[in-house]
Amino acid sequence: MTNSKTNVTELTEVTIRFAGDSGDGMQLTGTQFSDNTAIFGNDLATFPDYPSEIRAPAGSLAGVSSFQIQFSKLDIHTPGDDLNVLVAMNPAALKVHLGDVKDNGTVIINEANFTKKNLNLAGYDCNPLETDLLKNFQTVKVDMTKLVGTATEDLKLAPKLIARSANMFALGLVYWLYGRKIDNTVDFIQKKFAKKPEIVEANLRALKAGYNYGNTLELVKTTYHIPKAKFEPGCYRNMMGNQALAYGFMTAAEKSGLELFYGGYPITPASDVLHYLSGYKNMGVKTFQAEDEIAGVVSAIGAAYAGDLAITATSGPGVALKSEAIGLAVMAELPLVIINVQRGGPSTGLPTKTEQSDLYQAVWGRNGEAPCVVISASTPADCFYTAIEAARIALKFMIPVILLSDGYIANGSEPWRIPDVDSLPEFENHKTSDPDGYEPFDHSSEFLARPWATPGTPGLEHRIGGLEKWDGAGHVSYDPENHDHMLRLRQKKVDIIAEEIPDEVPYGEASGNLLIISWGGTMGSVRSAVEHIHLENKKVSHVHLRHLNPFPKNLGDIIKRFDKVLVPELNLGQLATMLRAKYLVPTIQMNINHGKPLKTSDVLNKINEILGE
Amino acid sequence: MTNSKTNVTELTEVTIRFAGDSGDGMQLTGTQFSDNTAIFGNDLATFPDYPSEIRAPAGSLAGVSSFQIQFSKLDIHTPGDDLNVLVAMNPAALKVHLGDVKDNGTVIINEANFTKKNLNLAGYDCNPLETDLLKNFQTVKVDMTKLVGTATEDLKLAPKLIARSANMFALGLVYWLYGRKIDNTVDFIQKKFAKKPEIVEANLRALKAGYNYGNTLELVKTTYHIPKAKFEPGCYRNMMGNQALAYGFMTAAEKSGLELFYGGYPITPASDVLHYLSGYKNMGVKTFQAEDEIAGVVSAIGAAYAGDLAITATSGPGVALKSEAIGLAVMAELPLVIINVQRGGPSTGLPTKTEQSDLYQAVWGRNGEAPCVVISASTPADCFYTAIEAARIALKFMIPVILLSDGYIANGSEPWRIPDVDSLPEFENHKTSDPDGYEPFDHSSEFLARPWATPGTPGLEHRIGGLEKWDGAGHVSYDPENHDHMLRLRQKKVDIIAEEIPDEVPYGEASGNLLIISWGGTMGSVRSAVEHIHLENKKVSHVHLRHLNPFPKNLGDIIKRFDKVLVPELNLGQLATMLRAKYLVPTIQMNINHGKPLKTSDVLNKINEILGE
Amino acid sequence: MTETITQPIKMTRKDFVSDQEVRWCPGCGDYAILAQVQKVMPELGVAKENFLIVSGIGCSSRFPYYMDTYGFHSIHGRAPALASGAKIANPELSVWVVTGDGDAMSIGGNHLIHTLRRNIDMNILMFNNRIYGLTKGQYSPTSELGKVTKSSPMGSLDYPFNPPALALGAGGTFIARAIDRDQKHSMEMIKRAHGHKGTSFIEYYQNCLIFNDGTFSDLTDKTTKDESVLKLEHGKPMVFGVKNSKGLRLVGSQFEVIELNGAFNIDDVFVHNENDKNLAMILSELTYVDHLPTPVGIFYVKDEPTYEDMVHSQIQEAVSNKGRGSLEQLFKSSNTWTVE
Amino acid sequence: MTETITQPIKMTRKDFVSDQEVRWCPGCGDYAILAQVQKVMPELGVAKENFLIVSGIGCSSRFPYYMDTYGFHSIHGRAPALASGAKIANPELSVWVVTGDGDAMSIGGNHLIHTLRRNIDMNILMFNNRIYGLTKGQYSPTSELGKVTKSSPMGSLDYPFNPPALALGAGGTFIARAIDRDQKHSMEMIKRAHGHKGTSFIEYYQNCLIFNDGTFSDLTDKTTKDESVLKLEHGKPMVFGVKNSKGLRLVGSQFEVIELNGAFNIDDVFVHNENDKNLAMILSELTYVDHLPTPVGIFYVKDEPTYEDMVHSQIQEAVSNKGRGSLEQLFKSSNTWTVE
Ligand SMILES: Cc1ncc(C[n+]2csc(CCOP(=O)(O)OP(=O)(O)O)c2C)c(N)n1
Ligand SMILES: Cc1ncc(C[n+]2csc(CCOP(=O)(O)OP(=O)(O)O)c2C)c(N)n1
Ligand code: SF4
Ligand code: SF4
Ligand SMILES: [Mg+2]
Ligand SMILES: [Mg+2]
Repeated sequence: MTNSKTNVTELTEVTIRFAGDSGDGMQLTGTQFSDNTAIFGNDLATFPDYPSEIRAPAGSLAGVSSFQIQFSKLDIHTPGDDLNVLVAMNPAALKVHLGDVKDNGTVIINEANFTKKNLNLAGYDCNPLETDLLKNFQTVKVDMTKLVGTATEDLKLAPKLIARSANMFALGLVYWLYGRKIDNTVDFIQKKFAKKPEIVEANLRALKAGYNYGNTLELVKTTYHIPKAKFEPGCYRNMMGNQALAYGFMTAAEKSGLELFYGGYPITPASDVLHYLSGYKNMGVKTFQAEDEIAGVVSAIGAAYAGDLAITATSGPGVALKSEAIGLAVMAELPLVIINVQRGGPSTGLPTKTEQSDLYQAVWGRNGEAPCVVISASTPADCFYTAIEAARIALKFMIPVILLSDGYIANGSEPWRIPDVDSLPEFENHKTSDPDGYEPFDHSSEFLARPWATPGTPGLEHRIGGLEKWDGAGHVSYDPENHDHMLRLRQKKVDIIAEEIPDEVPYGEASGNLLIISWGGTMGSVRSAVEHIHLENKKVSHVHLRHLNPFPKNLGDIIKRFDKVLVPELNLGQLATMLRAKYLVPTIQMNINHGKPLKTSDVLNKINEILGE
Repeated sequence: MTNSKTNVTELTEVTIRFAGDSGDGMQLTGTQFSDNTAIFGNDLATFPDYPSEIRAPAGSLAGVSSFQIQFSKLDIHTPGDDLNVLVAMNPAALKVHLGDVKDNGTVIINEANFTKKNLNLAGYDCNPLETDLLKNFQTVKVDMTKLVGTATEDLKLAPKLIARSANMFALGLVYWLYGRKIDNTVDFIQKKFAKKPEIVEANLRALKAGYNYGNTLELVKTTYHIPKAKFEPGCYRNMMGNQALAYGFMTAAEKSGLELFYGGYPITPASDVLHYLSGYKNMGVKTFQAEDEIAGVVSAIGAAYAGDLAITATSGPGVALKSEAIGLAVMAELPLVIINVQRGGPSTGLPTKTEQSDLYQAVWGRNGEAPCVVISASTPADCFYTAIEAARIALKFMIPVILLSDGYIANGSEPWRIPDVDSLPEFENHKTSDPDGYEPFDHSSEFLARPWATPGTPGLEHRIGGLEKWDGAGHVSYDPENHDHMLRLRQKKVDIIAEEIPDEVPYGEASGNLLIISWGGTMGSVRSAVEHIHLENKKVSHVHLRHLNPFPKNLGDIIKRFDKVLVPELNLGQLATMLRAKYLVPTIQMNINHGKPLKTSDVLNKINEILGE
Repeated sequence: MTETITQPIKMTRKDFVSDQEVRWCPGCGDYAILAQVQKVMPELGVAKENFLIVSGIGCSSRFPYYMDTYGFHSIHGRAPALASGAKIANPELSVWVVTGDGDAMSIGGNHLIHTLRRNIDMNILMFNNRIYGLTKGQYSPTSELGKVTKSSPMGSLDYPFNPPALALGAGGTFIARAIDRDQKHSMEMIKRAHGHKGTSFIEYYQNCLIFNDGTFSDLTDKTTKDESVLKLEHGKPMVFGVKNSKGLRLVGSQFEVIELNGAFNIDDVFVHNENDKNLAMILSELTYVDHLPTPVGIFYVKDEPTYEDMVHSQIQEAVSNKGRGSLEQLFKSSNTWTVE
Repeated sequence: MTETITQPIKMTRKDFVSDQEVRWCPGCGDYAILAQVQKVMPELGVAKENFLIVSGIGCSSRFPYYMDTYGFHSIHGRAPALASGAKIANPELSVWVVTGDGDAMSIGGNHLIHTLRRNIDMNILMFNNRIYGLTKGQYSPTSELGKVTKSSPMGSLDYPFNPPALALGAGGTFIARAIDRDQKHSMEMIKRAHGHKGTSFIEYYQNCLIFNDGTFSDLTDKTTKDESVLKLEHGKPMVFGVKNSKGLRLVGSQFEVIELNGAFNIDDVFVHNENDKNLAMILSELTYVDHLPTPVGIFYVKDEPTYEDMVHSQIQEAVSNKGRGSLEQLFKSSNTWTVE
């Protein structure tokens, strides 16, 4: 399909960012590109980045919305650091993102929006298209809006609709640049706007116009080919982090034979968990949009007592509000999952940006000795398995589990190999209906889980609550020895989980000069950096923790086998503090708090700095 | 006054516990005894212990109320471990407390209440006064109720009133036993019940009857004399912990020229701070009993913004609820003191019992990187100075401060040397009214404190809030570098306080075999144990921390000079975790969670165990 | 979705008495209410294991410990939210909330009003002693202005809530008032609350002997109660006073007392209609009016679908429209591609 | 204790415009309200530095950034509590709360009702767009039943709050309703709210163009508004409709529409009395009734001492009874003894 005069260069991987005004449809454009790329067969990872404001003024810096994707013929772990291609639909988008484009990278610009007003709004004194600001880049300037107008002339569309379709022009152009077919997107447009034929037509013409523009005008000398990646055989789809959480919990509910109850209050970036779940009423999911976070978690505690698989999702400020009630769940020894999709703090902080700064809160943020299990997800698709693991632990150990995700993986996406439903494990739980010898706080089972007698079960009537309880019978007790015993017992309930989770196996050699320990959404960047450094035969290994409380039981042994330990985090050193306290190991910290995912190159630089010392 | 046939033995120190039913007036009896003892001139410390239930059934174990006092001719630090004297007004009191009496100690019993019903309620199968349960003790059995009845025969009192006056009989008896005068208590009774002459008379007669009973009946062979302690010259009074907090903050307000605002919601054991403060309207104190803990702290934040010295007090569950708002105060950089009078956790836990388990919460219990200053009080009177220190730091550094007290010191009392008002330091604050170059988040002052421009000041209009702010101008900023900078700046605001607080000086030698590091209400027990061990010339030193975040800057150096570090705490090792994380020092933990103050003897045993290893 | 009757054996009060020692102050009004509930429950035709009693924190909130049913003594103020979760999870349960004026109206006010508006089927018994009992006597949101307590030595400065008015304002569908000392009437109220499908709210006047003794003595003392209590009965004229010698009539938007011996007779008296919300609101305003009697009984009832029934019908509807979802389907619900 | 006027120079709207770029969606109703407030404030006779605007979190809660006054953009739901503290601390301030239907009535419901009952002098402007704007479109506690949103794809199941009814039930002393599009009337409401000493609550209907466009179009569209809006005016008969051709009359406890052209005339129409709480409650019930008009204007006003004034009078009283306390006195306020 490619014009004969254009060369095709094969590349391993490419990073593209679509950027424009919030009204320019960049999220949709990006999602289309990534769906298409996935279906083509590349490995990929995406990172959408919204403005915090609802519709900040059109053309303003605050209103810029972007969507980044890295795709590759190899296994990749992040949406990429620097950009091969930037699509900038207006001056503000150029201003915000140009700094991330690689030297000699491609910058595709919709000239139509480089009006005086927009230049002003973006803070450009003079038009960058007329200066040599772009001289180090391959710049493709197109008046997309005008060309869409021409392509749709006969339809007599409203100028607004024409302007809004420019994103499809850009998408078509990029499809052409990477030798992709447009069929999927054509399908999508037809379905999505089925009820509005005018919009379908406008979008399709724009898409094709963009594609053909590249094809016919010898816009650039080379197009690129990124061969398919080698995937494990199977059926794949794209998966976003919050969606994967919802899927994971629905799976856990089915596999445990329980009904799923979600109680929660909307908050960015966790709200989508509620949105997804509320769409699956036909799977029996009960969603309760509560009046606040407290009612969210407390209703879930009520549902857990009543026998459902109960979860709540929020972000850091919401966890703060829930912390008293989480203590109640600890005391009541009920299965419960609290999801924290972390965002930039403290306080309201940077609500739409990513961060990993709620680990302290998860582990230590309650009154009294109130140990909870804490686990974390590391990629969008991993959210699915982390959700299942959280539910499994909560049910098996009769204990509240805090699941940490973050804004980056919540909204990011990657291909997900759809598991065989039957291969997913069934779940144990401790429901009981046998009054014989029943005691509500009987801890004689292997992992100290108490029996789960739910209201409605004849003969097991009992009372629970937040006051200290007598081990076994479960009645209120002020007995000094019993209190000490129960505090230790609740701590032990967490600690012995370490016996039951798999040992950690470092990526890389079992001993060496440097061990990198990370957790959560930084997984991809760290792993990529370590893969790079392995090419240089350096003795650097990587442990990425899913389990944060308790730690895997062999973590201390692993640490001992390395000269140095580096802990990169998007906070001021929270995991580092935990490791220091537990293993008395000096840690090298790497803390970057830009509200953005960690960059592979930053990790690489840090590794080199340490090894060079 | 003492009967000639009775010997008088001189003792260094004595521990007495008054115990009876909640309705028996044990708190009043104990308070009277300690006031009297204080005025006599002994050093003393007290520990009241209430039942958690409002009026648990009369005679039940749950309804036992007690008041313990240790008094001495020497400097003492605790209300004592084991008892020289137990006054048991009923079988339940005997049952609960007998185990704490020393061998050969004195047990004074009101026989009148050893009825079948009461014995049953206490779970005694047979009357202990008729078995040899008490054979190792000097037992004084008196039918106090009957004797009070006889002494008041002519008054024709209601039997209920007679029974209620038995406590004064017991008090009289104990006064006699320790050669004390009854005048103070006579005064007190006359004032307290001035409006009820019948009660005055009943109580006075009971008091005297008790005193004379001892005097005339040669009840015991010996009475005791505990000589006056050597106090620093000055004017003294008794002081309770929560009272001292109230006094401290009123002092801080006067000394800083600010008005005091208290916003809070009642919770045991913190409510008394509100009760005390609400009684001082004539000192301009504004108390706001809010609808919940959140409104309590948030109203205080509003008052702080408006220019008051603003405080809130609660206990652990309340801090949990406040934690989101404390993050706001961190972000807004406002002066604010959050008092946590700790109680047994987790959740509702043991609400009337003492514990030190909210340290993690204070230091780490918020979303995002939200560092607060954390300090703690160590004795009832020390609460006064800790309150002043909290206010001083909050105002000087424009920062929220968490002040940790606990149920033990909150309700305990000790003599307090009344300071010379003029000698108490004046306070700085950062109020400003100068629009010239004013920026709301100007951090150019020495200790990074921002200016405090309060509403009502012309020309300084500005907006603050919980979103990340641009350093200096203070407007909302999503700038990545600025965010990282501000996170570190807020952390630094806490860290540099270490430069400004005094270096720690260990009690004992500067180096040695064992360093004990403690904090909060365990101060007395640890210090007593160390004093004991010094008598054996052992190289044990003690650091008792007031400042927990930041630590005093020389703490790391001190630690290095000892072979071992012991950290005794009423939790599962929270300070130990902090020390391990910060100094990478192995700690020996001593964790006892009985809902009671630490015992000197337990510390002593632990020291000997460590030294003997 | 109705409570199933699985237990044909006749139960008695004893079946609802737990093995825990009751720990309220001797003479506390809570004892009377406990007895009333224990007497009514066996008669409701609900299997014992289907009762769930949820409470917050306070003297009143110790209630579940004394009932031999499922019980949850939760945290301060949160009982309605916990009960909501339990009821949505298992609509077969007969859910009861026992709470205090502080628990329900101070820290828990938000959950209370939201539960009322959602009309989740549960029975909320709010023991209103107009004081914080458990924390030893601070004024509560229902304490009268000027109340001298530990935290208000010069008198409290908060205007009190009027519980039925608040509950009506929040959209409650069953609002009633009972008095601890009037056993027969209270038991009637409990039964009616149970019978109402939706959130039932009973403001239960309860005497706190220790910290607020006698607040309701006007309404309970033999000598005064006839004059001060107006018993609301559906379809009956609003009469009160010794030998029902007085009545209320509505003039414009205001109630007036009329004496039924001369100029006025029973036909001039306004007839109570428990389904008239406007009337209920006007009646609720009598709570603090000195010269008018205090209404007890049912202010308002309205039948409306409950929240949890709607949740479950949506689920049924979704299943019948789309079929019961499977994981297989779920996983493949978007574009997929296959790698061989 | 009244707001002092220290600034004789005449201020204009511009004096209240901050240097921050306004960041609401183009066409959002918030712009109109901002303009109205900026126009009214210079006329209130309050020195600019004495204005304090407190908000929670939500689109609406960004309001303080755009006002060149003291401002506090606090946390979700807590604005009334923060404003209470500030007002008690400094009663000279003119305190305003700007909040949304989610901020004020969902997470913040408890602070709202408690502030209303305490009657702390502040003006609460609740921008009711019946949706969560900032979090991109979930239903709110004022959304109508059955609303399809991101979190309720099959329709919401919560019955909505009726804000004036809730505020009245909570004991509010100034309850009004305004509409973003009616500038003149809204400015009048703002002025009246300011004039009221105590907590003023204005439910401000506000159009959210993006997530809930047109919810109030009946009340704002030229063609329908006359028929659907009832403007409450104290002492005036309740007429509405094209050329005021209709009126309301009270029959028993219920309102009825009457046509003023035949059988009925203006004298049959009920006259609004903004000091009649019973009337206000009945009027508030019209909010969701299809065949009756929606009242806007002042439902209810009552003069009552404010909380903060009582706080400060207690302080004055204590000082005049006992004398201004000193630390010296305080320290020696119990038994003391001297060691030489
Ligand atoms: C989070 C939290 N805040 C405060 C408390 C302390 N507290 C327990 S019960 C109570 C009020 C009790 O009053 P009410 O609900 O009227 O119950 P009553 O004791 O009068 O029956 C308070 C303030 C608590 N337990 N938890
Ligand atoms: C503790 C907390 N919970 C949740 C949120 C998320 N949140 C922010 S604003 C909002 C609701 C906004 O709705 P509304 O108050 O009606 O304001 P609007 O945006 O419609 O003006 C929510 C749920 C938050 N910021 N903080
Ligand atoms: S304090 Fe009052 S409410 Fe509580 S148990 Fe005692 S009498 Fe009852
Ligand atoms: S989302 Fe709605 S309320 Fe928010 S700014 Fe946009 S139009 Fe206004
Ligand atoms: Mg109460
Ligand atoms: Mg809204």
